[in-house]
Amino acid sequence: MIDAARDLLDNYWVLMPVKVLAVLAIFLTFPLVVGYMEHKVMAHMQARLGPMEAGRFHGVLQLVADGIKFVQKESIIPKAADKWVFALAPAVALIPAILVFGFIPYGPDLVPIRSDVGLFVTLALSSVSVIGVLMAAWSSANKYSLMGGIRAAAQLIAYELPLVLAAAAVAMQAGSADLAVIVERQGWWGYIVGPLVIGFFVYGTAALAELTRPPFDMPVADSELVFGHLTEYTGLRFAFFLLTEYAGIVSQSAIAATLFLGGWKGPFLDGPWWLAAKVLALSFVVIWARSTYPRLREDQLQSFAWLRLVPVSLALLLVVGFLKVYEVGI
Amino acid sequence: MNGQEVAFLILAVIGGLAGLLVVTSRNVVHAALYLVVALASVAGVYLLLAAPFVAFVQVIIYVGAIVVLILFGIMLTRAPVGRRVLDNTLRARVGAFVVGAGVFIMFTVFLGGAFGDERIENQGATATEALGESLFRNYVLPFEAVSVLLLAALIGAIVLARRD
Amino acid sequence: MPLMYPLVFAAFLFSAGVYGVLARRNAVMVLMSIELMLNAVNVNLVAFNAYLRDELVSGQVFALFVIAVAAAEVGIGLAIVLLIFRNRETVNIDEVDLLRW
Amino acid sequence: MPALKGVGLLKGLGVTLKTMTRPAATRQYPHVKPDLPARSRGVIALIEENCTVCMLCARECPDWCIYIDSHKEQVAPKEGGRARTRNLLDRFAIDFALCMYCGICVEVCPFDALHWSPEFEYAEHQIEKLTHEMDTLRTWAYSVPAPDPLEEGAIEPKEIESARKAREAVAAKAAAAAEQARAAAPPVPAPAAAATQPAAATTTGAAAGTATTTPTAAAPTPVAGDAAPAASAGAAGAGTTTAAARPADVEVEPGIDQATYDRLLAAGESDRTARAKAKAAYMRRAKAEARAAQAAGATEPAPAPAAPAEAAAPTQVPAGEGAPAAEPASVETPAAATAAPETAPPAPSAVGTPEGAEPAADARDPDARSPEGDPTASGTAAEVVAPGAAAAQADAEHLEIEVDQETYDRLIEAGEPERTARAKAKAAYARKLRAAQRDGGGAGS
Repeated sequence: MIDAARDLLDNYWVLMPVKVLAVLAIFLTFPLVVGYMEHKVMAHMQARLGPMEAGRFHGVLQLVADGIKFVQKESIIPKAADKWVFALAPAVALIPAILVFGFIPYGPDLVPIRSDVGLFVTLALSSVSVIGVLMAAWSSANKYSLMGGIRAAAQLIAYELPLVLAAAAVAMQAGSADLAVIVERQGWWGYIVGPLVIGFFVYGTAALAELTRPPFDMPVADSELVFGHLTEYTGLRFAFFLLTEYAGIVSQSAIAATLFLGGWKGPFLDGPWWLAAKVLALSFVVIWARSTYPRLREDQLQSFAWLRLVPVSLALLLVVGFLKVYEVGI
Repeated sequence: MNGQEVAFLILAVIGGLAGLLVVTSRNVVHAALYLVVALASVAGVYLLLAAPFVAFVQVIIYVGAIVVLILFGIMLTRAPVGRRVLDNTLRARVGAFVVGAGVFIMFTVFLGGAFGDERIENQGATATEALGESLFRNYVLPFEAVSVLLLAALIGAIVLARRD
Repeated sequence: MPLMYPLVFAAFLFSAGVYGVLARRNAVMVLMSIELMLNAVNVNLVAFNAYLRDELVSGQVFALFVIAVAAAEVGIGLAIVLLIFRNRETVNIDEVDLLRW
Repeated sequence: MPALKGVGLLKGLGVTLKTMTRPAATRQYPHVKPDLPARSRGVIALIEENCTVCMLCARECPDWCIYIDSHKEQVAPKEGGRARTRNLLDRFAIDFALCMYCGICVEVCPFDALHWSPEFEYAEHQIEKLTHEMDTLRTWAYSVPAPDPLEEGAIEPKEIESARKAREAVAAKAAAAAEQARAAAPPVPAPAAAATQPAAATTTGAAAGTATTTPTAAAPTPVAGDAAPAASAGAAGAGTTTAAARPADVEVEPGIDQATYDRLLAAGESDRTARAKAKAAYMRRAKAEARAAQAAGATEPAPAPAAPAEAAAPTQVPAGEGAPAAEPASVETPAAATAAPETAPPAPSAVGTPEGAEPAADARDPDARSPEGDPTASGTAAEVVAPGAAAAQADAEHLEIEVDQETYDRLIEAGEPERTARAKAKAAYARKLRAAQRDGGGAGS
């Protein structure tokens, strides 16, 4: 029976849809879980209760209710907007976010799309979302949107650098850019023990900024820019952007867990559940940072990237290279 | 005609059309977005040509950085719309078209004469390891030169754009 | 796959770039056209690398170099464009005639 | 400046994490009703019985959100004289969509018709539904909490005092009539006859009073404690003085009323509060005494106080006066103090009832209240009370709002909270009485 199933799965045309469905399922569940977690965790950190009504038990179905609400809302395109660009922007932001999930190793043999350069694929895909943000910003014909877009572009370019450099340090240490191999070469404690712990913090900070999450949410600073590039979006298109954000949290957490925390490896029984647990823990930290820290000013944001994170990640690259050449074990 | 060729033709048509729109669009931002499409299809072509690393570097650098930079520049300056602002006179454009078409015909004819019957064999994707070996063993000097160039460009850009 | 496929594609992109450089008067558009031409070159490099089955993957290595140079070029180019815009409130290259006399 | 840079970042994380583990500060409102203070300013309630259509509220309202309609009505004169007109309220509505809850109307209302009610759940889907009419405003009045009791030893409010006095006068009249009727028939014992004499004749009233009055005699005191808290507070006043006996202020030396002080301390008040209240009580009593002495000195030689120890300030009214109700002031017997530690015992009105007159019908709790009334202090111009007569003859102008027992019981059975039930029963009683008056008045005119 199992063998028969295995044989069936060996067929490409059977395996492919299964993979696609699995990735879509992950894409549709985890961001919702993280979104719900954000509601609740943030509420409790602010001495509130958060959603309590939808789904009877502590508002578990709040995001489903939100989704239904978004579907019912009118999709407004501003008169002065560039209609095609405006309508396409959510898709441009969303599709790369979905694709990233295809390259993450979920288990020993559970890599939907295995690639020699998986690390670079994920980084490349997450950098494409910027285009969606810029499209949304420019096409809205709204000065706040445009300002938010410019800020987003500047911020994403700035933080892309330490992000890639920290990831490159891991690739250097593991001797491969294949995410599955990177996990294989880690113990279950990951690279968190050793000099790469600095890389973990650099990567985490830069990823937070890439996601334009607080405290790096200057591009959508609601007190001055309304909602940045999302100001003019309503209904389903807005929901897509929100979904992109939460999917981004999940995928960045998954990549960080894969690069630094040993991915699907765990102390007892290796498997996808460890990755899920690590992803949820990292997502919790993302939410935690959001409810703890105040927003950075634009100049602080830029100088933090260029004057702190980039030099630190460059130095880290040097240190890892040194240790690698002289074969000092990490 | 196998699947690879079909995929290539689709990508080439999309990329060529997008490239054409880049140089004819009357809206700078649209042109930049068409450029994204053209560059992405070029990345797809790299994938088909068994060069995945170059393909993803293309996406990271071009789509993730260069186009963003260009859009950034457009938004920081102005996004002028209309033929009169963006394009030269009709005569200049006709001349440009003649030159462009001439270049295309010349390339096609010459290259067709030289490599008309050659085929690219199907092959496995180039291992990133092999690329790294080659880059850091045989081409380490050009690599260093490029890094110096990048540094010079970085400093030059700062010096130019700096307001003092 | 016939070698001519990528070569014709590259030629088309290159000539589109040539047309753009000659026909556009907006500096940013000219930069974009140059990017198109550089990409055409890259396609050629990668295509010949695949055709020749080069042991040293020289084509891809040079494509990487070209990408790096392109990045540097866009960086400098946009810095110049921004500078011109700041000084002259225009990015029309016809009006940038400082070197004419 | 922290020793290490970045420690603050970790501290911040610690704060949020700690907050997360603590219970939330919010209340789940629709499921859990908010625990509002009783005097929250939720909505403006109207006691329409009190409204005289003076229009002050409507004129003072900054938003012009109060709408009042009324018509004039002729009232037949009581005895001779000309007919008077009065305003009758037809409509009283507040548009809460306009109202800004400044409370000026509540402040300016001279007859306590408007009150702040803690009700707040009256949101509507349509804005025009926020204009609430008289009946809704009346129902909100049931949740208006009773006023706080007056301060220790404070003077009874004028309106309550005059109401009580009017009632007593009526009762006395009725009693006198009954006595006369009785005196006409059988021979009356001497002590009883003595009791009919004016107060001045009974300067040795201690003995006579003891002989003629029974300690258990129930007084037609308003059952103030629950029916009308204001009245209760007023009655709690130690020094009850008549309006007549209130001449110009007198100077007294400040001191402390030791009994009040001890009692308040025992009741758990703080020393400072107790001392202040005791001082106030002392001052009030001393002034009352001084005034009484003045009044007595002006007419006749001051009679010896009948009960020197307990009755602190017996106010003697000259015999020639029409109002024969001399009252014991500030009865502070220890027994009373223990029975009602928080408030002074209600002034047992000094109407001695000879030969076991029955308690008045509306005195719901006679035993608890009357025995403490010191009979020795009160045997003055006591006359026989005809039971039940007081209620029937209650002057319409000085109507004491009572509880309609029937309604009260029904509501309690229906599960209403005690407060609401009482308030509604009160309103029912008032309505009934008014209806009866109107019917009577209509028949009369």
